[in-house]
Amino acid sequence: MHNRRPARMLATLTLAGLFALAGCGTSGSGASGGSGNTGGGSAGSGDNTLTLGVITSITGADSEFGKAQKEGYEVALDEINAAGGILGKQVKLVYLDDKSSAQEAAKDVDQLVSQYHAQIILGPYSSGSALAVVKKADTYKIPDIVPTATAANVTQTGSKYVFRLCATSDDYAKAICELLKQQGDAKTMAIVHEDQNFGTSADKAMVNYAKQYGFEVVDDESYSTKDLDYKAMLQRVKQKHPDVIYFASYSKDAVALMKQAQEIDLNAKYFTAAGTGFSVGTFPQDAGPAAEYTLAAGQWDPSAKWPGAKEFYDKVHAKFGDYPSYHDMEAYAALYVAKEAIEQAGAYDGQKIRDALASLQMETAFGPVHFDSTGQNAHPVIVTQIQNGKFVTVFPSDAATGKLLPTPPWSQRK
Amino acid sequence: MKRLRAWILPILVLILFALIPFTASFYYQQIFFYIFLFAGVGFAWNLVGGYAGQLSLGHAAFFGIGAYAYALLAPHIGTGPAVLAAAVLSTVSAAPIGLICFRLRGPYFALATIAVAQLLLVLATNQFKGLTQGAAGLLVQGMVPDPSLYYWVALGFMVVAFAVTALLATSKTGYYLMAIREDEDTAQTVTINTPLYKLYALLVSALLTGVGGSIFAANLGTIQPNDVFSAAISNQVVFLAILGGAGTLYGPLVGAFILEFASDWLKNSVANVTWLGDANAFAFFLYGLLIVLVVMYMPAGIVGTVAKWRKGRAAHVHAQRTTAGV
Amino acid sequence: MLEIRDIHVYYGDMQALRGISMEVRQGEVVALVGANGAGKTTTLRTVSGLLRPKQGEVWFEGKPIHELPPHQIADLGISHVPEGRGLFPMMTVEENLLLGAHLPRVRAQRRQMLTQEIYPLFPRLKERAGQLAGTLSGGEQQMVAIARGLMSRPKLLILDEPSLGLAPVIVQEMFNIIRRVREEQGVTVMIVEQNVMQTLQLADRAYVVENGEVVLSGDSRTLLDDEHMKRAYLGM
Amino acid sequence: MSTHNEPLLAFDHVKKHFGGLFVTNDVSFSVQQGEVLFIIGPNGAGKTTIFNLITGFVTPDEGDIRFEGESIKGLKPYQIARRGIGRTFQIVQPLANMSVLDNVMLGAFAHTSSKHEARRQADEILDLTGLGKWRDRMAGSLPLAGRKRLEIARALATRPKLILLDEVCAGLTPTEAVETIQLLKQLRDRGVSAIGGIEHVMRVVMEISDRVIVIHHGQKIAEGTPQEVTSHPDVIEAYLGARLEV
Amino acid sequence: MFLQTIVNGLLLGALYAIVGMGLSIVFGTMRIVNFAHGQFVMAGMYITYTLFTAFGLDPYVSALVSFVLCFLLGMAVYRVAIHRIIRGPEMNHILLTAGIGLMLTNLAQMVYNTNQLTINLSYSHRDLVFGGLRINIAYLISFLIAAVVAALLFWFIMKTETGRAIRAISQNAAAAALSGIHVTRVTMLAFGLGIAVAGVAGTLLLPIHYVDPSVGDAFSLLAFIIVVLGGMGSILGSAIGGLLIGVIAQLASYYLGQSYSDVLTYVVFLLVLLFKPSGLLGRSRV
Repeated sequence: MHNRRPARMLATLTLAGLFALAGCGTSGSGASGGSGNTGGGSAGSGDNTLTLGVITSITGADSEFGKAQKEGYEVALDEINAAGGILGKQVKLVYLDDKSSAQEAAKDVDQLVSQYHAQIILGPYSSGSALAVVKKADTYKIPDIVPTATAANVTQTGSKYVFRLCATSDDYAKAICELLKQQGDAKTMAIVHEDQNFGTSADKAMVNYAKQYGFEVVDDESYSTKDLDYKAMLQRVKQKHPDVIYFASYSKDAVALMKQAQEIDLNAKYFTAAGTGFSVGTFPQDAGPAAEYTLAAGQWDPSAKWPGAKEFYDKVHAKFGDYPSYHDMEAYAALYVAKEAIEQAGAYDGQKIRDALASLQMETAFGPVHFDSTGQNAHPVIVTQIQNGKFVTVFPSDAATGKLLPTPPWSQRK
Repeated sequence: MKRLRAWILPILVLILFALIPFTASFYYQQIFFYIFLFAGVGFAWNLVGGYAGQLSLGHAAFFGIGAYAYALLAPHIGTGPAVLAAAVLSTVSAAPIGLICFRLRGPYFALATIAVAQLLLVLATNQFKGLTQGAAGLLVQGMVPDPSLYYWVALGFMVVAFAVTALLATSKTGYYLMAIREDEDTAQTVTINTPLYKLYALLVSALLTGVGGSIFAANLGTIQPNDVFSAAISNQVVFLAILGGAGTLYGPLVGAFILEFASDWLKNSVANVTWLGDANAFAFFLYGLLIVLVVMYMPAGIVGTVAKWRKGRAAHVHAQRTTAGV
Repeated sequence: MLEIRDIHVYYGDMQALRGISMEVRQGEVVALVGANGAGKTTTLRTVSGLLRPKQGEVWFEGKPIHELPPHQIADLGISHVPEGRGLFPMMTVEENLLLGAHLPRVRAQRRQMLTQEIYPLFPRLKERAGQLAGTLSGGEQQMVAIARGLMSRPKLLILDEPSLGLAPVIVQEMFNIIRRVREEQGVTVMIVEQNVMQTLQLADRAYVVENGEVVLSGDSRTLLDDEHMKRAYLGM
Repeated sequence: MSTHNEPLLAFDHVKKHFGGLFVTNDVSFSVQQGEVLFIIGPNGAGKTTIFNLITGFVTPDEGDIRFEGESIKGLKPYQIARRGIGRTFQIVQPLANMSVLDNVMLGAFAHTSSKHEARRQADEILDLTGLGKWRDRMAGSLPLAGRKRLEIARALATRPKLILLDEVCAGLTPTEAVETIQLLKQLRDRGVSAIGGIEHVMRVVMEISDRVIVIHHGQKIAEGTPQEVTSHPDVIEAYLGARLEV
Repeated sequence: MFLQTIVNGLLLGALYAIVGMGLSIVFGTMRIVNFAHGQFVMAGMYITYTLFTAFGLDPYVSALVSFVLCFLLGMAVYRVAIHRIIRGPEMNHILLTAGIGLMLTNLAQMVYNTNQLTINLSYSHRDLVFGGLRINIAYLISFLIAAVVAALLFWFIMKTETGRAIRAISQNAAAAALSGIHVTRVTMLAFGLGIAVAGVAGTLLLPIHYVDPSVGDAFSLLAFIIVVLGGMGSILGSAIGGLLIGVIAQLASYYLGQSYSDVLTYVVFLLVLLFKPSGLLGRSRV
């Protein structure tokens, strides 16, 4: 019995030591400054700084996209502070991590309100977290600007405090259907979607729109990104001979799906997708020739006509070395929208900011912003096609930078 | 007299908890909300895992069933009846789950409970998408008009869960469950219908866990299968109970308290330690380390170890007295 | 050769041995007798390193061995045939026997030993060489156990209840084998037995263990006439 | 309820084999009300299997087991315990992490749901069995004799009509064995029948047994009074080897 | 198409089999309830990824490195932690190894972030065609390596002295010690070997599946399913169990839909636990 006690004490000490280590690390980085300091309960609006709260996925499954968002926010922050800040005050951003979980995201709202007296919330990244944040923000009666979450139900909670910048999964589905209608040679469709929030919402939207546009959904498949192999599922799709396949996928699964479609010689007149995995910058390289001709509904492209689009792309690339996608841009635009709303409200006050947002009309590098009565921005969706390893905007015609190419069967490709 | 003294500490703690909303920020009230909620579910788990010694690693099954039952029924039958329905449905579902899993012992039981919870997760995500909306998520109707009231809901839930487990654990049933944990064969020779009592413990446990799930869903306002059926929920409940002390009355509360505050502290103070790469990962790394250390050096958990020390001292004193007397 | 000095052994909080001392001299057969649970098996397990004394020492050929792990003690030349035979039931008889000579000290010559020494001593085992040990009869299993114990060329062979559950004829055979082993190979034997009568006839000396203590010891013949022995263990 | 002349327990031509090996081969015996029966046989002879058969841990392949005239074959151990058969195990299995009092209360709960009442009954039994001094100790920390006695106490608390004591004297010093036998006598005076299992022919045990049966290799080779059995040639041959000096 | 599905199932099953075989040694034979098995598979994947991106090492070559590194990692984990609790209740095995799994997952996340990483091999998405049957090259290589590993493991366990010692410990640890077997060392070796095989499984998986820190979670349960299905203590059983699960998963995916592969896997697992707890090739647990 006696010899156990030192071991127990050692364990306690080790733990205490690790915690202390972590603590030291914190104070070290806190002292070095930086925009991401969350330490202490600094007031929401100090004398000459204005602290705004951002919720995003710093860690967890969505952290890749959280990082993209953070880059967008940082670029906007630099620009805004260089131009004099908001209401004459320098802006500070507090990033709270939702750990890619709705439960944490909801807690983040409480923390932002309690500790930072937040009057407006920016974020989060995912639709699952967004639902929880919207519900929470509504109880505090402070507005939430949703930059990236596309699930339709985010704006269907009945809250008057949600303002979504990005187009929705409905808009994606609608754009694809419009394009197909324009082409006129597609009758049947198969939907293949990942089984989490994004894919399920996209599926729901497409089932609905396909019906409206008169396409017959001959197959509707869901899969998990954790699955090792998709060939059996794609074989099921192949047997139905759909004219169109609509994918809702994240990045690695998008690559695997297209490569395996090639392996089993699954042909369709149109391989279409709800952005995301099919829109990320690395998709053409990762999927190689299998990526060619795929069509993806998306929110934004550096080649977009809105002023500032190209500049933003270059700035992010210069500052972080990354190739920004629409996730970066939506965060960037969200901070500008917040700035505009606060300045129009004339005070850092949730109710006033909400009212300002409700009637906002502004131009951004992401396009014009105006929220309808449900808080949804009528953001135009574009459809890009991969041609020779590059994203070419092919729809709508007023934004198009190239022509849609027909998809040859795998056997006739080089 | 002795009985009265046993009540002093819990009542003091309860008074303290009752004062918190008047002093703590809403954020900390939410932290306490989760402490109470998971302590309550921890108490429930403790009946099966701690007292009866059946390591269930699939309590998310009941948590999720409760959450979905409430979310789906509240708009139609109202809040109160929906909570009741959540309790009934999670209890009813525990019967077949128990009948299947309790035929197994040791690690096979643990594996079976995981498989059941995983099965429900997959089914709720895909096969029953029509009902659950799959991962698109359901909006959940609130239970109380003001969000700050959830603090009291969770506190009430915890108190009830504690009362139920304490009542059972210190009665005949508790003795029977502990006998089952120690040795099922021996338990049978003293007339204990071990399958029945195990099932009984599971049913009560599932009932409370299901109610916990419904409170979780109502407070969050939205759920999807991964929020409530995931292994993370099951594991959290198990670890907090073990950390605090499985098979002790207060263990789950102590465990929930430590885990929730540690998690909050790590999130807010370690979040920007850049050399760690991913602060949340570091937090969970420490969490894993904590589990390893507890199992290696303090398998009785905090409350259990303290109790042992005290008992050890008492026995020691007693021994001294008797030798002195001789 | 073997000296046990005042060992105290605990299972958890429970004390099983309360200061046992005994010695075994080169070439002897020493028996430990006493009721079930008295501490005989515990004593043997402590000698072979499966248990550690909380207090006291065990010396073998002039070296303290009570802190050594079992495999090192086995390497020193102590071979313990455990109670219940301790066979590897899902392995063949031959595999069981070969594992008896797992130690590097004897591994090289073990095939030779098997054919030249063990099989002649236990002809039945040769017939059963390819059979799974778990499927043998009780007597055959006990033979495998003893044979496996001999495979390591022990100086001291420890036998824990070799006659357990065997028919009288087989028990007789078992005792004969033990006698032969002692005579032909010069192995020293320490034996625990319930079968007090026969054991005392086989052994040179014996220790009577009760409740974790040695209560009687001495020459086998003397013990056979002891009143306490008669009353407690011989049902007289 | 019982047909007349029906013994308390009838073990009727029971056979049980594990993987081709008969561990109980056509054994029959019976126990009358108030009787103490001892089963002798060397370790491994099949005594424990008989105990397991009676208490339902093992189900017979053939034959029947009746208690108070009703078949208990196929019942679950706890059901059999409820009929009034208590038991102790060869390898003592007190519930180590529960106190001595708790262990006995467990038994007492068979007849009451009140903790208070269970404690009262348990205290009574602790006094009867001389375990009162260890009341609050953890069962696992008792010496062997104490644990054996605790097992008996726990079984007694269920108020059995018949109690089975596997290897009742194993590991006990002669003094402890005598104490245990005294306890058995007390029980018999209270009308509790008992079946005890031992390995050795011990005079002290023989004194209190009404009848003895001898089991060898799963078969009953002798039955009778202690005197009859110990002078039976088969017993001498099979069980004690060549020499037996009684 | 049925035949193709079966073939695909067998190819996938070979990967499952090798995931299961590692656990077969650790759990099936040594009775260590290792809930971190999947995380060791993940470790193998990261090792392979790192070697490929840093040195361009072909994954099928780095299988050897994975084997060695995971072997050492496994032995270290055994020595530091598992050794101390191995005689304790199985509940403690589960909790301890789950804690270790959590540590590994998050260590990976600290080093590699949550990005899904994968490697592109020139040949990993090509097919061979045998009279109508298409066989993916990466899967085929994995299948062959898995077969070789299974054969080597079987030979090692059945025919070598160390293998005999491992079996001896699993059947009677005390008797093994008395026979002169260094039980701690051999158990550590066996644990290391099981983890090493998990590492190789990770290597074989990487050209087919991405790696991220949470990838191990799914493999732990899967490995247990395979071991229980195949029968405790039977390497061959685990190999067959893996193939069977692969075929079941593919048939379910093809005939019912992708998500049914998980549903059926769990259902089959529960049914086996209930009705044939000894598994396909295992002996009864009496």
